[in-house]
Amino acid sequence: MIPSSSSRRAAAVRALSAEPVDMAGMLARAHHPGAGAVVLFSGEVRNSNRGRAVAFLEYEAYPPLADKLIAEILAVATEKWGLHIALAQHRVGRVEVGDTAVVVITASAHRAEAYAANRYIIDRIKHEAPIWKCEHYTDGSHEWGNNCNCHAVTGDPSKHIYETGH
Amino acid sequence: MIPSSSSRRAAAVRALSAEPVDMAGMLARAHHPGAGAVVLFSGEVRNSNRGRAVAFLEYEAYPPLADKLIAEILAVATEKWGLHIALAQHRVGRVEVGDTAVVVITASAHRAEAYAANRYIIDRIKHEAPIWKCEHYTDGSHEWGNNCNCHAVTGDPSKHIYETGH
Amino acid sequence: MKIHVYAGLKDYFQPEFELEGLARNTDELKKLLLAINDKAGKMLASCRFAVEEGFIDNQFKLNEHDTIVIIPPSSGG
Amino acid sequence: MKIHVYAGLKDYFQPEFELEGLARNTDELKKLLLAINDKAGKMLASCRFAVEEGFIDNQFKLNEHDTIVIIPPSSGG
Repeated sequence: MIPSSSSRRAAAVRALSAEPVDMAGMLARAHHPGAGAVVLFSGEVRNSNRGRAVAFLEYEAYPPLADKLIAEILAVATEKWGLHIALAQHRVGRVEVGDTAVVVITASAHRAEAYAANRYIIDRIKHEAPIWKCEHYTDGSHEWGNNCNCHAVTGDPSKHIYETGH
Repeated sequence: MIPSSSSRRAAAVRALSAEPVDMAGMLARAHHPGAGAVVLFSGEVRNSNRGRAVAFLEYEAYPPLADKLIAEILAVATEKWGLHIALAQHRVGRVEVGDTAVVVITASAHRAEAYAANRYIIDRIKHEAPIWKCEHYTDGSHEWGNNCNCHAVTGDPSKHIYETGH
Repeated sequence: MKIHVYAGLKDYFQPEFELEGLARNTDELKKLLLAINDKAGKMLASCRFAVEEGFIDNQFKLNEHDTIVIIPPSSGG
Repeated sequence: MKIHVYAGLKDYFQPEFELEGLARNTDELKKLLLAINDKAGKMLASCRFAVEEGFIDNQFKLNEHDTIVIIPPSSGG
């Protein structure tokens, strides 16, 4: 339907955004006449984490490297699963409970590839991208998140463990 | 954020729709303060299938049973994966290339469950729901689809084989 | 008894028709349908049967006021 | 050399500062950082280092005009 190449459309989505994610806009870019399956993942801010009541999150990133790494992850996934479309965007700044912190969209001819690639992309972004969340709690305190703890097992901050085995 | 229960919200989405799927509207219903992960699958009409150029599809359903079965599949998935939200809608009537034929949305605390449940729901809908597509080709001919061929292996039209092993 | 057929079955039967003769179960129903169109055998072997919103098997006792829905393999999605 | 730190590392160091003394590689850099705050050892062991948009390892030869970015474990998503 849309004549531009998927890579050109992908390039139009910024990897980091200080504004709320435009999910409808991203989905509208995710149609492709050869794609029978589109999978979207939205990571949203929960109202509690490890038993503490969360007021909001604040994300910080190191943009030069985050941009490059996310583009690279999307390119690897596109190649590996033959995707027609791969898009991702992560919020920086303050994100409220119930709002989207990160979106990944994949589109492929058949559904197995779109699901697998989508999971691969979000797993790698969460483990590897230089993006950090600070949890602000309803009691006024805050704490920096520490999701990726792979180095405690691998002994190397650049080696990660993925439960889906990719 | 939204006080109504997920089951009430789920009930507000019709399993079958003769109108285009309102994906943005469905996504807007899919936020839950306890859900950190939302996964959406959109099954879209491709411009070719098995080497033939597709002009459009036409879906037929047996509504009393399709409604009941889809509600049942969503309930089983909700229970099995502890979902906060599970929604599905399938088109009936004419659907153009690039348009959405079926949408499944799942929301859960963590992402593994939202992905697995989403895949489970779409797999079961495709194999079991009394919904049929007729492919209309650009040469003017048409053919009824025959996606589920499990009976050829299981010897029983009500026994299905799922690649993800659920 | 009333018969409703869907999708590819419409290449073999009218979408809705009144069946001549009584079928007491789905095996008997298949025989009566094959008497109408003997090319439908392979297709019918892949179909499920339903009355109202429930699937039925050959144990289900049909009666003459039932509307029986014949359900080809799904091809949704 | 300039140092930029992020996230939890800001509990141990200023976000941006000029490092006294020259570190020729990341191992030497870690030692200089521990001299500033010896409580940061466990945290630093989990960090990666970058110059511009590339990760670097201990083989990478640092020079005094580099800005070195210290990257704690990711907690995006």
